[in-house]
Amino acid sequence: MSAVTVFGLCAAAAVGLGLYGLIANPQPLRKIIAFNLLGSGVFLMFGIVGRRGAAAGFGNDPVPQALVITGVVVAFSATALAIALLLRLFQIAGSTTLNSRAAASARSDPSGH
Amino acid sequence: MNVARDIITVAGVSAGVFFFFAGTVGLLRFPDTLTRLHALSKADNLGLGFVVLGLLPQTGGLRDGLKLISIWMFVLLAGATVSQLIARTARQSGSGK
Amino acid sequence: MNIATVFEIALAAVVLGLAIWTIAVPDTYSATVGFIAYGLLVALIWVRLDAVDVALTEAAIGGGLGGVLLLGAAARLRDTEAMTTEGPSLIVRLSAAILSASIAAALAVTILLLPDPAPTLAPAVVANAGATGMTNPVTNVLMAFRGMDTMLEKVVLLLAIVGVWSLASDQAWGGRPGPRHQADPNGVLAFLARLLPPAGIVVGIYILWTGADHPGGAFQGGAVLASMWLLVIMAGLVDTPPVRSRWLRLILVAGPGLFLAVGLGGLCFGSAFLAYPVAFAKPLILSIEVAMLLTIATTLGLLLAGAPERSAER
Amino acid sequence: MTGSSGDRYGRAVVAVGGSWRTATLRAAFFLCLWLVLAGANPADIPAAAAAIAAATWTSLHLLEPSRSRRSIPAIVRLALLFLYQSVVAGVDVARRALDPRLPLRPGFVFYPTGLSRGVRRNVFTTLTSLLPGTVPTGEENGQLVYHCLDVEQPVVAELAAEEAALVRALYND
Repeated sequence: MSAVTVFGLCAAAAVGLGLYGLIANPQPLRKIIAFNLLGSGVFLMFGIVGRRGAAAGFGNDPVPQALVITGVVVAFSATALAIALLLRLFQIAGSTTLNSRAAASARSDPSGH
Repeated sequence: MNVARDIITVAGVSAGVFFFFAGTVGLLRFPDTLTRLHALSKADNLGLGFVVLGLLPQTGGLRDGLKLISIWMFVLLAGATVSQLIARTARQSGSGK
Repeated sequence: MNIATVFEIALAAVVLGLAIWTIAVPDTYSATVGFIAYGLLVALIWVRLDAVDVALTEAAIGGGLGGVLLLGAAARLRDTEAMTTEGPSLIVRLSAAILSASIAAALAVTILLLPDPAPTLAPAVVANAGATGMTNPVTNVLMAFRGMDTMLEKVVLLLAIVGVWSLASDQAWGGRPGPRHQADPNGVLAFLARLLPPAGIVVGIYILWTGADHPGGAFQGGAVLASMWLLVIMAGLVDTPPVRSRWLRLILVAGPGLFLAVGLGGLCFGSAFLAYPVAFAKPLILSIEVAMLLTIATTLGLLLAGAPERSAER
Repeated sequence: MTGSSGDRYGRAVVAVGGSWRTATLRAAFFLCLWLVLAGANPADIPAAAAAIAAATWTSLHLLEPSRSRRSIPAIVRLALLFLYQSVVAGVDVARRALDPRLPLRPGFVFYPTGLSRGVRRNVFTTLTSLLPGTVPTGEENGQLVYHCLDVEQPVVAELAAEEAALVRALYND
């Protein structure tokens, strides 16, 4: 088994786990973490493709590498925006639930404010 | 000459791995936050020191060696500071007792 | 099976274990810690894949700054965990598991059946490396061959910061982000924040500078500088600047602005948008990178600081 | 970066005095750090100059110049003592961790230090956090509180010896 296979399977599993967490976990912060896990798996896939494209004296194709670097920074800024939204929601509503009925009842009882 | 270098490397890295191992055992066996902190801060710092020492003969020159040593120094500084911060929090929250 | 393969399998197993932990553990704080550890170990995978530039970015931004961001949010939202709503029903979870498993399986099969020989753009990068005078192929791709992506990514950073700032309440509009950190000025955190940042500045600028020829660049250097700034802020030595500050806004647009100006210059005087004149390619790229370093460091720091919460006077 | 937008609003920022000697020493230190990282290369001069200037400026703003005399032989002795102590500390923890009986008698020890609050005390606690069997856990009533793995060890005497060595090396005033 080569490094490409081992880490490729790992990346596929990370995508699957992230997707499951994104759907199945009710807490928004956990959804954000799961989404980051999913993204990390996708980035690793780029790395696998780049590793297989090793040529011309480079151990990894520079083009997917550059795309992943851009992607990591964009993912970070998206995460920061998502967390800022979440914290603002918590500040206003006193809860972080995405369930609209529960949010309405939390608003009428501003215990967390 | 090369053999002597390799022997130093193997000895140093093995000693380092031993201390990392001992630190991890301590982390798992010691009873509370503060004692676990001893295991981490002491054993791991020494382990990293031995790994660096073992790698020194393999470096290309003086500059790479100094680079390794400064990495160790930065880790020491960070480790010492963070262990104090954790220790203070652990004592104040009473979990260390 | 040689020792490298054994190491790789062990690394992949630990990473996978941490990923499962991150998704499965009930406590959000533990999940966050698990994800940080995951991010740092993924950086090791990138090293094994011979992508050191990505490894640096992943460790600095994915593991480090992202970890700080998530930990801060988890700490502030800890109280909501008690009144958490119940999860989706068993049927939803079961179908989610089946969907995720089949997508993971499909991806795994794809990985195993990738075409041979693999397509690659590496020879094209080598063939054109002379156009920029830099020898780090990844920097060449980022700054020249796919410069448009990198410029637009700066715009994304800018949009993200505008989005975060727009979440401020009316009283805090244009004010200072985040809470005022009240650390003990004689404490050990303040001590570290006095000692470390100067060395961090040297390291950050070195990482930017060496990015022309070795792994490194504006992203990685900017992340180091941002973390130093945050350390000083968290130790209470300086406050976050009010976001209405003109200087701050100027720094935030310096990177994309200079990039855009050089790009338009290429359109007017050269052959295409973002076409660097060959004689000045390296100095132009370096000056864009310096502006980008400042912009990235400030943006990352401010993204971590969050929405303005206090008026500028307090 | 660290300074331009933040320092003007800071509280604990000290005024930059005319301490050129300190500035030169620190700039020399950052030059050494740069040379270790990048090597000596004439093409690097602009970046190195920018890095050293920014680092020195930040350093002077964050950390007040110290006026006490330093003694090079005493610093070397302190460094050697420190290295020796950290080896002893690591071996001590490893022995306790691997011993099947887990020989621990943990507890807190109060140590009255003669060092002033702030940087000096922080340097001391950072050094002693690597002493065998002690982790500093903060201050109480002006005394340093140490957590010890074994309270029967002569912890206070060791700490006093370390403090004396530190004062001889750095704070001999």
